[in-house]
Amino acid sequence: MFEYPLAIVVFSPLLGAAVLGLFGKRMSEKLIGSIACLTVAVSTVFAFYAFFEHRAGLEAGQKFHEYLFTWISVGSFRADFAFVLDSLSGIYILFVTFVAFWIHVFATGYMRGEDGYWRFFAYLNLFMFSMLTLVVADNFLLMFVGWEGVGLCSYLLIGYYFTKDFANDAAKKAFIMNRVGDFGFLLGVMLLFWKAGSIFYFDDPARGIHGAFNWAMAQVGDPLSFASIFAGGISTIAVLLFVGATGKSAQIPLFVWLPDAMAGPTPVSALIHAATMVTAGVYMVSRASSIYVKAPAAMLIVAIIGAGTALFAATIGIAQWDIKKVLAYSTISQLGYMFLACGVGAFTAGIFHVFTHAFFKALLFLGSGSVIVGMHHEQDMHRMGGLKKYMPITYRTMLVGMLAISGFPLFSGFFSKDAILYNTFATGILPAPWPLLLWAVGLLTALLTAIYMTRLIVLTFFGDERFAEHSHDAHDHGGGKPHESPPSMVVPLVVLAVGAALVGFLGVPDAFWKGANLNYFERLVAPSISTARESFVLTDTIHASAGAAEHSSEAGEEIALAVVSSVVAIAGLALGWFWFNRKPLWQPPRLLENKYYVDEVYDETVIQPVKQGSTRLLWKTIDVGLIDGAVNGAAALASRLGGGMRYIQSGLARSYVALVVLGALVLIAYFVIK
Amino acid sequence: MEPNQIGINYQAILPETITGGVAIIIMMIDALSRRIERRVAGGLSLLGLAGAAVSVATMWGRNAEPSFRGMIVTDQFRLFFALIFLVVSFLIVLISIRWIQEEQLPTGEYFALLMFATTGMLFMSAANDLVMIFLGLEITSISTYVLCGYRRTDLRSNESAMKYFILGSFSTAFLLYGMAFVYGASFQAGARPAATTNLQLLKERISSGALFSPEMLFAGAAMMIVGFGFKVATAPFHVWSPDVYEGAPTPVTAFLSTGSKAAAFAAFCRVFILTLAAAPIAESALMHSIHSVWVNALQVMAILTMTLGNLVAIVQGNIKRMLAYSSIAHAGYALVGMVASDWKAVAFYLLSYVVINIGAFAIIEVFAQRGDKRTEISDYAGIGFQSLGLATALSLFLLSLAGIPLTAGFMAKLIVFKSAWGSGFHVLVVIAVINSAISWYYYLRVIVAMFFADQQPEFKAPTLNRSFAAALVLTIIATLYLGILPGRVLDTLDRATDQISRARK
Amino acid sequence: MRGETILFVVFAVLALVTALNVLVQRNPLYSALSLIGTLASLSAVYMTLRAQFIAAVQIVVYAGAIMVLFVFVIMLLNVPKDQPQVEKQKGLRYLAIPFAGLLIAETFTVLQRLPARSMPPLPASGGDQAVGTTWSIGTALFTDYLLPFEVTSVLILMAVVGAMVLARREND
Amino acid sequence: MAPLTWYLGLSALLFTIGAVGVFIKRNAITIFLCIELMLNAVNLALVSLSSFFGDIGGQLFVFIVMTVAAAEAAVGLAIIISIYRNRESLNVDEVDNLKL
Amino acid sequence: MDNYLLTIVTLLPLAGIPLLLVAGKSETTWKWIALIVSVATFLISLLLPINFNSAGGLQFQADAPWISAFNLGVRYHVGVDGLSIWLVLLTTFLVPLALISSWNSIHRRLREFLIAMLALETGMIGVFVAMDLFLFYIFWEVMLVPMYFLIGVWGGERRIYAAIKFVIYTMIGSLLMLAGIIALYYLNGQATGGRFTFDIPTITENVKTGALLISPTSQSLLFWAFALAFLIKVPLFPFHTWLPDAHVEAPTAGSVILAGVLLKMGTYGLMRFNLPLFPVAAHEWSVLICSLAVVGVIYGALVAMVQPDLKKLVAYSSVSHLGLVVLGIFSFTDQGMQGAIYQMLNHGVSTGALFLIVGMIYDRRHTRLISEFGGLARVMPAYSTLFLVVVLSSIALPLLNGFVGEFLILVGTFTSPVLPHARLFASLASIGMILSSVYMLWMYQRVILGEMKNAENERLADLNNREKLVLVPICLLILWMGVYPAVFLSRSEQMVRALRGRVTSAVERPANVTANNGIELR
Repeated sequence: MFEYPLAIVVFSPLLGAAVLGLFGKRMSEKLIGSIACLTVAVSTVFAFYAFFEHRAGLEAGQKFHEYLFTWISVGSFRADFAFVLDSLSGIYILFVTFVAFWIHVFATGYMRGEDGYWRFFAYLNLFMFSMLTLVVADNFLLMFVGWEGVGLCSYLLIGYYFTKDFANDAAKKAFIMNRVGDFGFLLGVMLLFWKAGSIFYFDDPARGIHGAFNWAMAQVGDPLSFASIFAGGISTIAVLLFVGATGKSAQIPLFVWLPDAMAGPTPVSALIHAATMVTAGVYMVSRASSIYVKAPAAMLIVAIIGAGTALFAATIGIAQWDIKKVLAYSTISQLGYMFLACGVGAFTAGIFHVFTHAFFKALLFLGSGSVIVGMHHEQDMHRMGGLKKYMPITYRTMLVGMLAISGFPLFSGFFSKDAILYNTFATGILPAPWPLLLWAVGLLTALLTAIYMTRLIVLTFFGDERFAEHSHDAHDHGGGKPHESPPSMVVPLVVLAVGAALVGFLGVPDAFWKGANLNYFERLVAPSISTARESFVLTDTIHASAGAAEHSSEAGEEIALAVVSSVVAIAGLALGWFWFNRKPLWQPPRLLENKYYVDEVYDETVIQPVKQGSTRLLWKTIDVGLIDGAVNGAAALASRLGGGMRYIQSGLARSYVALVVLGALVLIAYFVIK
Repeated sequence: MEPNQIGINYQAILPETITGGVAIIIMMIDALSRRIERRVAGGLSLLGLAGAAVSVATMWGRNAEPSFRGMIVTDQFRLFFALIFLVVSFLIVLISIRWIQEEQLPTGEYFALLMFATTGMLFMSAANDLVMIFLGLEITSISTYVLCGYRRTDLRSNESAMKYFILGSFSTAFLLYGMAFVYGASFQAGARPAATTNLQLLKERISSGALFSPEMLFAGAAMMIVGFGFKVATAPFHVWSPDVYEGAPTPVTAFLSTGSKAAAFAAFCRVFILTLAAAPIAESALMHSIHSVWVNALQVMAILTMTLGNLVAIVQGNIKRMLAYSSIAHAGYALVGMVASDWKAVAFYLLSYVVINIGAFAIIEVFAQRGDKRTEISDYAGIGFQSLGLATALSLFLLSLAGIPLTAGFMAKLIVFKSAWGSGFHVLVVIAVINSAISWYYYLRVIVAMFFADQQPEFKAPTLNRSFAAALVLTIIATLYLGILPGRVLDTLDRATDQISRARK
Repeated sequence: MRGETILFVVFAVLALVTALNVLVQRNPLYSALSLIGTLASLSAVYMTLRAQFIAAVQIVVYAGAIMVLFVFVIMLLNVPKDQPQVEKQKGLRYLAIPFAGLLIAETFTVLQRLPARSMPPLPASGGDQAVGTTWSIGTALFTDYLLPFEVTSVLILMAVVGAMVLARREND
Repeated sequence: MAPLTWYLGLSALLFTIGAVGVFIKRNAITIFLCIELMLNAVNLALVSLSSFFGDIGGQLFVFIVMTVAAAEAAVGLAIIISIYRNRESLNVDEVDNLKL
Repeated sequence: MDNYLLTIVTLLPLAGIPLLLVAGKSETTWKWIALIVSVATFLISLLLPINFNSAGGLQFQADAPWISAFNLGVRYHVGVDGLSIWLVLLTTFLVPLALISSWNSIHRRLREFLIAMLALETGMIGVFVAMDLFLFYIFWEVMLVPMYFLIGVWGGERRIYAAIKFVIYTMIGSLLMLAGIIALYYLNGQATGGRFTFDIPTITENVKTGALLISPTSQSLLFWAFALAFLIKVPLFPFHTWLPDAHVEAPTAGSVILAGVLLKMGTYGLMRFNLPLFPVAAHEWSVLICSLAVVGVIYGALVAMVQPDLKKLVAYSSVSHLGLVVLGIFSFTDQGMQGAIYQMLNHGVSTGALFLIVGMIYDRRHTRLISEFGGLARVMPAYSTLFLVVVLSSIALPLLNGFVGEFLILVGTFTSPVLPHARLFASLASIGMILSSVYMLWMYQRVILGEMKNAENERLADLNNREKLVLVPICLLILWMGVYPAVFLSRSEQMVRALRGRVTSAVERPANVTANNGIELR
């Protein structure tokens, strides 16, 4: 029916952004909100349309291309403005548009009365355009367009309160950290182009394009060795791309920007820094699974970084007082989970976690936003408590979110997290100690997750009403009691809560019911994900072909592990409940509270040396002193030489005569002797 | 003996006769009417110079004709240089008419001396014999000694004249001694004449390789280089020029730095390039040897001259003195052309150089006001926009001296450098090029002072008379013409011949 | 011929001594007189070279006219003797010896390599047409050297004009 | 008959004496005298070469040089007179306003 | 018409000068005359890309003998190909904008200012269209004069130092180039049996066909004679120190032209002369030049980061950006060289715009110190927005022009088959992308964002219509060039391919290289 549904999905928000950006200043808030939500709604509708129109094909692993125009074409290099729909991008646009729509709705309420309302929605729409471009691009360069575009919007939105220095700093930090990652990404793309001769994902005979993934599939995989990373082959490509992912998805070592990014308005945090943008790294790695499966060393790195980040961020999350910071570290931690999944080859599990995470983390952020609005822009949990009775809907929806993220059985997070833990434990691609180790880390993280989420809920909604202790400043939004949020904010909470509770059932492990094909998500996404080579057999559930004989024992193992993680989750919840109900203001270790001093270390070891070095060494010493010194020195030398030679001109005729004689003597001598 | 045997050819010396005659007429009018009107004297001079130019032009295209028993020769070398001299004198007369009135100096003698000097210069380019070169040189020198001291009550003018005189006659002695040596070297037993100062005969004898004493030839050549080098102001024989240029009245400085320099180059070229230079093949070893020796010497001198001129010019505070050093540097560039043994390049260089330099000095003269009061570069601060036309013109001339394209200065340098490069003097060209870059600094300094510095309240824009304006317009047009459409001049020069080798006594 | 050699030696020595005396004397008048001596000695040397005409002109023009002019000017200016003798760059006088030495060395290097040459015999037709006689000079002057001779007149005229314009008093 | 070399040697010696004199004497007139000495040295060289070669050209040259010397003397002395009028001194070392 | 088009475009600005001289005393009249002339030039120059044949080589040629004496063989030969066409357009586009931008900022000697600008325009266009070495050199040098006056008369505090430094720096390079030109002229003449010419296409063709085969040693010498002039102009590290001074002191219009067009002459020269004429030497020295370029990229960015003065910051950022362009040129790949050409245009547009933007704030506050500003977004929203667009363009955000150029350069360098250490160079140069975002965003933050700390900024007026008229077209162009670069790239494709072919085939002709045959400089 529609020839270019993806184009509509992508460009509808851009239209909104353009309209709002150019004319929004003179519009009413209602009109602005309507335009913003409408354009995203259009996107959502067409995303669903595109998905369900081609559902059968997608399940069968077909790719649907939409070619708009050739963007750059020089020599053998070509990058098109073209989109591709496969099951991976299909599922992505579904939840991105859906979640985004509800966040937009939430934001119309949340942002009411703010300066630059139009600006906010223009940025938000622009973000949607970028994010969707990122997802449906059919080549790495166009993906990079979206990749950088979301970075830009993130920059703009974090710095939305541009008179606040911390917001500006956070925005800048986010952009630059992302740029560091992009450096790797770009190098990866260039290396890919060099090796594969193409930056397109797939073949498209209609345009005479050969995909890089087909090249990757045809390669003999690298061995699992440290050296392979630097060999300039496929492992190097994979690692470089992953560097990009660490930036965008806030992994060690580039994660520090994400907590600061909470300086932006809460809907931004929900949309960009929880549900969509930060998962771009996971998307990209999954997208490039054909490359990763040939690069075991890169896989191992991804897994280690993922698991490490998950644990690391979770420990920090326990010790934060800012409600959004807790969620931010939680996000980092969950992203680590997703990468862990990718690293062990369970790309679908990773994507599944992205999917469920989008719902429950968006929910949690919006809930926190609701709390913040209700508390008159208070984010410090020191000054909360007992909000349950003031904000009942917010409380209940957030409780759902908390259970989901903690992996409470049958909530969405349970299924996705469980899939990851199981696949980690059972992965066949990593050598011996790693699966167990990573699994243990994952499990520990799950425990911590349950604890810090419980802490958040307890400190916010239970216990004493600590906000009374601190009188608000008179000018701070008028003060007064906390209150429940308006419908425009509450409705999205409810919708997302329903989602957070239920979407997990799309991916129930097949093992749960003998012989049943419960895991629809798995079956949907798998065709878009590359399978490993023979010597690199994955023993996870991706492979339906793994053999029936093995299946039963694996199924037993999977159920056992699910039980273990359920127990851990419940234990964590309980631990948190009891501990923090008793000591809500328990002082966490300073090391954790100060985030392991990572920011300070970066400042001392990178930022200050660069700044000081540039000022003192490069500018003052080399540029002004050395180079300009040489230039001016040469000029001075010339005039000094001139100044010296002018003394030949003593003014005395006799000395001139002597000089002439001297010249004559030399000349004659030369002529006579020659 | 019949006149034609003596080689009397009045037409051959017509230009010199006219200029000399005009000088005498001016003196006579001055003497008879007690005081000659400056316009009359100037007008007569211009008329005479124009007439001389016409007579030169009518001689163009004729084959080389030695006359007066080989004393002079009428080849295109001579005629081209004669035109340069006439242009110089013409312009100098134009810019002097205003000046001589302002300074209230004796008018008749001034123009007469100028015309005498011109006569001498014309003889220098025409000369085909060392005697004539010497005579022409002396006529020019002695008249310019006087002109330098023309502002008798001014100490600077006195000093200028004295230094020029002492050093000038001293170097002339060297030149003469060199000529004597060459004369001595040229002896060939049994030949008629036995020894010679005639350049063609000299060339033949050197080419034949049978000389009385090659050593004397070499020593003589060296001493002649001293003499000529002095006149063209090349290091280390340049020492007189900054002092003399600074002290002499500005129009005279203009004349010294252009006319007498060009005349000296003419003689220099005549002796060295046309006489002592080897054709590529079929020359005696002696000729090759003397050629390579003087080329080497001049190469070193050119480098010294350019570098010294440019470097010392940087630190000068007086604009006349700065231009004196600049003209030393320019002598260096012209020497590059001599090193390439290409008189055409040198001639074109000089033509361009004289036009530009006279233009520059003309403006300096009006800015200097009576008695050369304002000649410090600091006096030029901010006058650019108060006297926009003059300052712009001066900028044009200075940039042209620096060698900005589309002006004569660039074409001149290009031709010379090209010639030198073509002859294989690559290092020399590179050094010359670096020197050009250095020279930008001090030319720009004046422009900086005029346009970029703060204005001076006490400065009054000078008024110009018609003759001066004419000179300015002519120099500007010539500067641009030679820079943009040098084709005609270059073509003429390209086809010009120096038939010294074919001319016979 | 020996007699001519002796004459040469005598007058050469005389010329050198008087020339050096020009330098030694502090009073310009004595220097000028000493130079006249040199010129006269040279005139004698010219005689040994059979250049009678030049020898005569040397006495008449040089010693007679030019040097008289010098002496006249010296007397005219009458520089007071007690004028303080400023001397800047005293080092210059120490250059005299090495410079002189070098110059002499160089010229003598050249001369030393000259081929031997004796004076040509007088032409058989008679001494009055030999090189150096008034006849020979006159003939050459109006044939080969006609132009230089004529140009000399311009030179002289110019010198007169120049000298006049410089030397006359202000109020002229 | 003395050989040509002797004559030329004498000429060279006189020339040297003149040249040295120019830069060691300070009185302008004496300096001028030294220049005249140099010219005479040249004349001697020319005459001797002319005589030994039997070529009249050299002597004609001398004739011209003498004329020039006379003209030079006239102008030179005029310059000296005019400078003396202004300075009351003939010492060339005092005439060094123009320098550097 | 086609034959005269280029001459008209080149000389039309010059025709404005007599008009200005006779135009009475009204400053407004002068301004309009200059503006109309330059806009007319721009409009006429639009015919060039419209009528340009992407498959053809040199077009719109006019060729007439000029000076033939002395075997000079100088011709008036102009023409454009895929390399120069956009640079001509860039020039004609920027000059009117520069004029508008300085509509009210020149308070003295306005007429002379306008004359200088118009003369400058002719000179710049001339450099790009000249197809005769002699003609090229003439324009190259003559253009210095108006620029010198622009800096010296209408510049800031240290204008004299800056002006002289600018000229002398340039002069040293260009005079050596003159020596190189003469040498090349002789070599070509000798090799072709006395057919002396300065004609660039002819000489280039002779090099290509092997008629003019220069020995590697001589190539290196000539290469450097030319390259030095161009690298100083670019300016490549370490020849860059004239740039910050010149930029800072020049008036806004001067800075715009300086950054927008003048710097491109260097890179243009490299592509026009150094690569096609001395391919072997270009390859031989590519590692050195690329090293300097990469150092420049990083160094320029780091030094830009810590500049307290806005103009200086932009100046050093130019060093960084142009380093990238040089890298692209010496990658000897289609992508690298196309990217380089494209980046020249981008830099002209973006950095030109940055200078305009700095100029606008300078007109209001008469200071360029970053610390004087802060929080301007509140009082100058339109300014802030357009500023942001330009900043983003400068840090190569995709879909804005900078990205296309930078990425092409990087990918071209990365994949270069002939440049040694290509991967290393590309990787290091990529760091520049990180750093550019650091200094640009930091600067933007300090000027535009944050609290308004300085009370003097409270009453700053936002952009007026005139200023918007300047910036909006630039921003649209930035967007257009980022989204649909094909319009631009396609026109230079053929030229770049031919150029790349020349270099690579010369490099791959090892017999010639090793045998050391070919003409030597005598």
